[in-house]
Amino acid sequence: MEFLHSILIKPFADMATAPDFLLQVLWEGTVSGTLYALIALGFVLIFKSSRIFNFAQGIMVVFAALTLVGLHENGVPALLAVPITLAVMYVLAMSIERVVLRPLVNQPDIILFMATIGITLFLIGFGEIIFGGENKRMITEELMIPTGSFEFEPFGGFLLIEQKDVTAVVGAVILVLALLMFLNKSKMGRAIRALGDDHQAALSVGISLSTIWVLVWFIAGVVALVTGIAWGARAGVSFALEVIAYKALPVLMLGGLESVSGAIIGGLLIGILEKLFEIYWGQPLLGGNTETWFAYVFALFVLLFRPQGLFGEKIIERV
Amino acid sequence: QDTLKLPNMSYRTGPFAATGTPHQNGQLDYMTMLNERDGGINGVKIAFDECETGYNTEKGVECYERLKSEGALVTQPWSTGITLQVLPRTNVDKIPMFGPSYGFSAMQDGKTFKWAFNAPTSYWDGASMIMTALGDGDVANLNGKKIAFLHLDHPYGKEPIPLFEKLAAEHGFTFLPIPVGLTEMQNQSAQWLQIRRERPDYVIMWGWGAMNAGAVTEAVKTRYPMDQFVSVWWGAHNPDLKLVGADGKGYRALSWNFTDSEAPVMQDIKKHVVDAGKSQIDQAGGEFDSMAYQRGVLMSVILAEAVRVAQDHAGTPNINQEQVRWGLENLNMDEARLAELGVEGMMGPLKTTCANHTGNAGAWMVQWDGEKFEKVSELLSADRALIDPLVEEEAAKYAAANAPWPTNEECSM
Amino acid sequence: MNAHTAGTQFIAADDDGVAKGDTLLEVKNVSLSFGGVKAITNISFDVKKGEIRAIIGPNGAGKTSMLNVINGFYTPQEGTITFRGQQRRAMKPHHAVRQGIARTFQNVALFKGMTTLDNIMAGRSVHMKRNIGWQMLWHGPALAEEIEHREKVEEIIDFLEIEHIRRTPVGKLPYGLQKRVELGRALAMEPSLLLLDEPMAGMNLEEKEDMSRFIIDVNQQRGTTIALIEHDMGVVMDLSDRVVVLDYGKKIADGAPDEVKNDQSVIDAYLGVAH
Amino acid sequence: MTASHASEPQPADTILAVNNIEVIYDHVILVLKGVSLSVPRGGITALLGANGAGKTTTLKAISNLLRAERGEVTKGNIVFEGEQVQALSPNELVRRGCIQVMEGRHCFGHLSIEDNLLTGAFTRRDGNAAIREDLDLVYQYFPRLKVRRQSQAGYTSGGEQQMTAIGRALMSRPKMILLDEPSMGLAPQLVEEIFEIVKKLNEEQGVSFLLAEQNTNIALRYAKYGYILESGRIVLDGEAQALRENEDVKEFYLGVGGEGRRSFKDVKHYKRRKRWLA
Amino acid sequence: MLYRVAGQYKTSYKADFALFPVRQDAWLLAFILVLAFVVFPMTASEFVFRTLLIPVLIYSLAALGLNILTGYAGQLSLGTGAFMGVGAYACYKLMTIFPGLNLLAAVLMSGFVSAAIGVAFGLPSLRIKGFYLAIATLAAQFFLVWLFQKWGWLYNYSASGAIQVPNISILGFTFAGPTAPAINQYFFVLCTVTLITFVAINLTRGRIGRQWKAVRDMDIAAELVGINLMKAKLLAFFVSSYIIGVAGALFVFLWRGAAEANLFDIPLSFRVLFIAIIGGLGSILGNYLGAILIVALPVIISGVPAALGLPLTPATVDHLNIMIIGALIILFLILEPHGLARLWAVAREKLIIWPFPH
Ligand SMILES: Nc1ncnc2c1ncn2[C@@H]1O[C@H](COP(=O)(O)OP(=O)(O)OP(=O)(O)O)[C@@H](O)[C@H]1O
Ligand SMILES: Nc1ncnc2c1ncn2[C@@H]1O[C@H](COP(=O)(O)OP(=O)(O)OP(=O)(O)O)[C@@H](O)[C@H]1O
Ligand SMILES: [Mg+2]
Ligand SMILES: [Mg+2]
Repeated sequence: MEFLHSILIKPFADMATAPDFLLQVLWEGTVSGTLYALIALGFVLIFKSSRIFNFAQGIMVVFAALTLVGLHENGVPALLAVPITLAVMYVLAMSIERVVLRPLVNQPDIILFMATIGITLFLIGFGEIIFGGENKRMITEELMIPTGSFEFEPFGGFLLIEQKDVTAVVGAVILVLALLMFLNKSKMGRAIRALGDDHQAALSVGISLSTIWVLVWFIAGVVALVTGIAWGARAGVSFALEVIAYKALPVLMLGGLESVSGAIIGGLLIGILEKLFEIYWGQPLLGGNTETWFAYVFALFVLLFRPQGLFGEKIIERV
Repeated sequence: QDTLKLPNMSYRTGPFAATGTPHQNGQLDYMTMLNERDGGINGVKIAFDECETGYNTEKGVECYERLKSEGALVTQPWSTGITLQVLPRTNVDKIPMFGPSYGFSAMQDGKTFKWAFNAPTSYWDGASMIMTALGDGDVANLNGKKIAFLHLDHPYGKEPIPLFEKLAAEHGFTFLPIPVGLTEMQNQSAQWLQIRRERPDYVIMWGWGAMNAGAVTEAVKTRYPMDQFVSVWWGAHNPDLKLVGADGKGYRALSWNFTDSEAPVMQDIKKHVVDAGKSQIDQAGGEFDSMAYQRGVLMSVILAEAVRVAQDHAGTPNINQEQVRWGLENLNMDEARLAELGVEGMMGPLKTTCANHTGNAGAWMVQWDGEKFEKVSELLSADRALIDPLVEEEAAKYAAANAPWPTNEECSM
Repeated sequence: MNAHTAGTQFIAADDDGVAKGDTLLEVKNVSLSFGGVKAITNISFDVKKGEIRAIIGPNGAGKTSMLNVINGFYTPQEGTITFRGQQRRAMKPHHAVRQGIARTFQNVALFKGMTTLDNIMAGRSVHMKRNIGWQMLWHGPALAEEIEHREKVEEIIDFLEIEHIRRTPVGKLPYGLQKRVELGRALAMEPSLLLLDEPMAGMNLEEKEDMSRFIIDVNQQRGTTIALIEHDMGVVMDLSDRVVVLDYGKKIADGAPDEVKNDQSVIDAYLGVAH
Repeated sequence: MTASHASEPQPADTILAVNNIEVIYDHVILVLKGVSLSVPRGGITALLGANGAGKTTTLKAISNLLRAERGEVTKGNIVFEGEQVQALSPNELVRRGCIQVMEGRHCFGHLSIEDNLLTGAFTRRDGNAAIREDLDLVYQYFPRLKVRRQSQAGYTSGGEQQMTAIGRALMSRPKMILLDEPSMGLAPQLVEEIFEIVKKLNEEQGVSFLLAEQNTNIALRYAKYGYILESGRIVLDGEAQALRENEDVKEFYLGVGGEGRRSFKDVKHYKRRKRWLA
Repeated sequence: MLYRVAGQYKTSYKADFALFPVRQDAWLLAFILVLAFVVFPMTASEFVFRTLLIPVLIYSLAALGLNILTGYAGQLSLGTGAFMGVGAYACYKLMTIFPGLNLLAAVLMSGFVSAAIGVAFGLPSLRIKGFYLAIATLAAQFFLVWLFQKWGWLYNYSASGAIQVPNISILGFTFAGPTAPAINQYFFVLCTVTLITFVAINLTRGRIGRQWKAVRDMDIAAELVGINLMKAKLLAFFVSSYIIGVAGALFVFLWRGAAEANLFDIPLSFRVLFIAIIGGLGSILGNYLGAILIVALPVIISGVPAALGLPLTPATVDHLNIMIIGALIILFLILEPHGLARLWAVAREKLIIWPFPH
């Protein structure tokens, strides 16, 4: 009885008694969710265009952010560092296409997946040689991202919303809308989706794999840079950031591996639910730190009912 | 034998490199300085080889085996995980293990852990000193307060929990452990939401690597009063605080070392190593003046002193593992000796014995003033009456779990 | 299965309790739709023991879907299937196999990474019994069983003349040979009803002749009942005993090949010019 | 070689020439052992042969899709419109007007039929209106596709997918189409229709065709010239008319012995018969 | 000349079913076994045992387990590390609850615990496929590691939350714990690995193996030829997790000597996955080749700069090392996507037809 009370009633009572706090939790969840969604977005783009499960997305985030910060540390003005970083991401996309993807066209998914792990390791080693291991400050102010905060007093309580988080959320939403337009309305978008279905057939109708892959990996690089700035603004930039890739995987699973809107909705859903669960159930009842697995278990549960995620493409099963 | 093989298991890569690198730079630079200035210790050059582990236990084991086969005189594991692996083997391989101010607090018990050392101080000592300081000299003053313990969810982070729990039971404060997972280090909003909800009177941090930076930024963001936020020595780390700058004013940490870039030892390092271009430190970033770097220097000071003591005792500059062990067990770094070594004021006096492998040097509270750390207390010391029995109990437990476990009967507590 | 059949015939005679000429399979009022698409509308027909029954119709008529319904891969929204006297609507495909329905597929569905031999051996899974314990040991009963079944499989391989590709991973084989391996796999299941979905698509004349021969032999020597989808009218007219014609999910004709061939609605819907 | 070379088209109006190519898969499996053929501009040329003879491989070698299967052309060269093209990427070839319809359909399963068709226009630069026009043309050729144009290709029937694949290739406005087994799995009247479409495109728009086909009968009816491939070698070539009258071709590919068409039921032996060369 | 197979005829299916229909292969195996059982023990140093031989064997075993699931049954799993953890903690609990238990029995029994949990987490595979399943296995990964951290009973409530292996002897030989000589541990591991490899070979070449491969290549078709998908998949999860569990128990008891929950975290899973893929999915031999490449090679490369006298700091060496491993993975995938085992098979083909090119 006691037990049931603590899992079924008390958490909700807590929510009701401190609504301002609940709002804060929801907001924090939204922000985390947006950040997860941003990483997931990079995965989705690449998956959609090539069925490659790009494990390197996490390290691309680190790499992009470190390049930006590193350039700035070496005296390049922030607003110039951004285009240079983009150029670097473009070169990266091109090299990956040339060295890794092109020779592996039409190989089984798992092989390409492994190859991206290879890329990850390579970039970790390479990045650490260039940038070193220490935690660096993101150049938030220099990029003219507002750093102040809004404070509200809802329900006589206290709600704190940081401006840079607002920027991240708004930025993510714009990015998603733009990508949706691009994928669904443009010729490139259609080619990207075609490529995901069948590499060889795409080649045969004259879709240029190299062009598309470079393009897609570059867009993923841009998404990575945005992600890197948003995360970096919270806790600095270092290679420790690489592990955040794991936070994006359940988002993908939930939203569907090839759905852009799935990434954002899945991200928000997971961000908010995992925060609620941790605060109201995990910490009081399970010893905390449930965020490491909650998203996975939740997504797994949803998958049992929708094996392709909430918005993913149905697996075509025919004989 | 023409060199003293004193290798280090460093990690300049991976998620914890941010804290590892400056410490290991400090350790390395002091040894290099000895080689440059004095030609080693008592005329024997030091081979301070590094073996990179990336804070990865697996590589740690590989390093251990490699260094052992190369005739290492000491093991400096630099991670609780690796310490765990190596600790049981010390008795067999007979190589002393030196984990300055990390590893197991129970390693203090030299009778049980004949080959393991964690001088100058242990985590339990640290926990006790912090609690005493927070209670203004008496933990009893914390009665009725709520104390949150933000820690890495890892053996290292869990290490002081038994001590806090004991204190909480004795003195009637509420103890609230808040774990931070490895993947959550960068985004601790759940933890800080919990802190906001629970409104603890103090937050004590046992963090490492990217976690500390994350916590400091979150604390600033959630407007947690900085002067109620205290860390163990690893949190006295300048780059973490530089992220928040003036907003971090008031943040405190317990540190067994303090910076003094003018101290003779630092000047010698500057002259013989840094200015000679033999250091890997980031000079522009102010690493030389940082707490972590100078802490690393002191770690090597202690080890070199042990070697010296051992050489004197053995009557030969060429010593073996057993003799290094003896040296670590017979350190006597009083004020005078500290001054001779040129580290006066940088650390508290230290004396180890056969029974006490920690030496229980004291520590200071240091506070971030917006730009750098300042000493804000006298040299504190831990509550021995509280810790020693706990050490004995835990050591006995360890020995029982690993029976048959040889104890060093030569020394009695 | 009867293991003691005399003679060199590679497959045991079929004794599923249905006499030759009786109804083996009956499809009654079956309808199937996918979302809005009506693939099959209220179709009934039967297959008699021992005959070769052809199903023809234009592309998208619902022929493949019909086979999918028969072997349990799709569950029809309406109607019933009666096989060997047992009536059902839904069932798991692997149960259908156990009951004696085997098939080949329109788009070859072989196990691409496995060799020809393994593919056909996989077809015998249903007949192999040794448990995991024996399998772990391999020597002894598991090996004996393996050899016993290997012999049968080798006979099929001989019969289909695919000895030379026994150890080739089937993914690398040309299409025509893949189709043959697929037939081999279906035969290995020792079915009493064999469903063939366009077994001769993509073959040249010579190969079609070979394939026809295989089909006739299976049908005659073993008495296996066959339902066949094929677009080559020559093959259909020559081989089949009766033909059912589907058009956009509806049955438009059913009867002997000659009747069907001259049926005007069939000519309009499917044949185009009379052959 | 049994056929005369006199009738071979002059190089000047040859749109595609394959000269003595050798193809190896996986570094070890030698599949084509010196294949040469040519297609005249505005011609329809058939490539005939048994399963595994190497027809598909030849076509893929031309359209440069081999690399994706770990195959490579190790000898010889391929000339399209007077230029060597072995080194070009497949999309460049499509841009230049040479497109392949792959064997086994290869539709984009998750795209609608219409989107599938539109992907065919990827290399085109002549604006949406022109593309729309061609789309209507394709729908005219294949009315069934118009009905199902919003369906996901993965769920359409085999024949519908085949039509989609051919329609998709037409969308690129090619000068030359490499057609791999277009009749496979199509209903008889559709087969006729497709070949009629081939003929129409050929006559009205001057598109050249190289078609690999098992249905020798119909292929030789529409093609002007034919090559017969056995185990990676060309064993016979000639005008379609001549081939149709060749006794061996009649016996093995057309199924007409001396006394008219054989019934499939009457084939009494199924032992492999002797090949010409192998 | 080395691989002349001409003249070796098989006169019965039994002979054809022999493990090594080609005589040279049998010789090669005999040679390797002699190397493993006689030559290495006589020559290897403790360093070689502890950093090369023992880990290579244990990792091979874990990769073998994963390979059964991923390479044979086609179910991609990223949770290997956690299942190794289950094996390790199970063995620890068994040894602490029944201190007199024979170590071999404990190791083999702990596999069953991991197998049971593997089957539980395998249940979703009946509905979830491909990468979705792979991510779902991460649920097992993260949840189990969290459990290892939070459930004090598992580590006997030790303060650090870690487990320590006590000294364990059988018949007077110490096999586990700090005093165990490396050579004893090596033999223990070698025998266990040999035994399980033998069983795995048998399983994969018989009916069950065929069913797995069928499920992998095309699960719909597998069902349509009468294979019970549920049974086949769950059996694959069972066998795979069993082997992985045993590997985990060996990992901690015969090699590491102590473990904390984070040891079983995702990097371990990936490591094993690398080995299985680089070695070759769907191959038994590949696991050994992969383990040699992934486990032993870094140990060897990291010694190279020093041996060459290059003035690189250990950190740079390590960074270079990571880069090289990453590049090697990509290189090997491009060279032969089916792994080292296939590379060996091709080489063998060439040796058979040598000196002719085709
Ligand atoms: N990817 C591949 N790897 C290895 N061998 C291959 C590959 N693709 C085809 N082959 C081999 O090349 C030979 C020729 O195959 P190809 O597909 O070109 O024949 P085809 O004439 O098109 O036959 P079909 O009429 O069956 O389509 C076959 O023996 C086949 O086994
Ligand atoms: N799983 C499915 N989901 C949606 N529609 C389907 C599905 N399976 C079949 N259909 C539709 O049902 C109709 C009949 O398909 P079916 O494959 O049975 O045709 P068919 O007669 O075999 O044609 P073909 O001769 O071209 O192979 C087609 O229009 C097809 O698009
Ligand atoms: Mg069909
Ligand atoms: Mg072909």
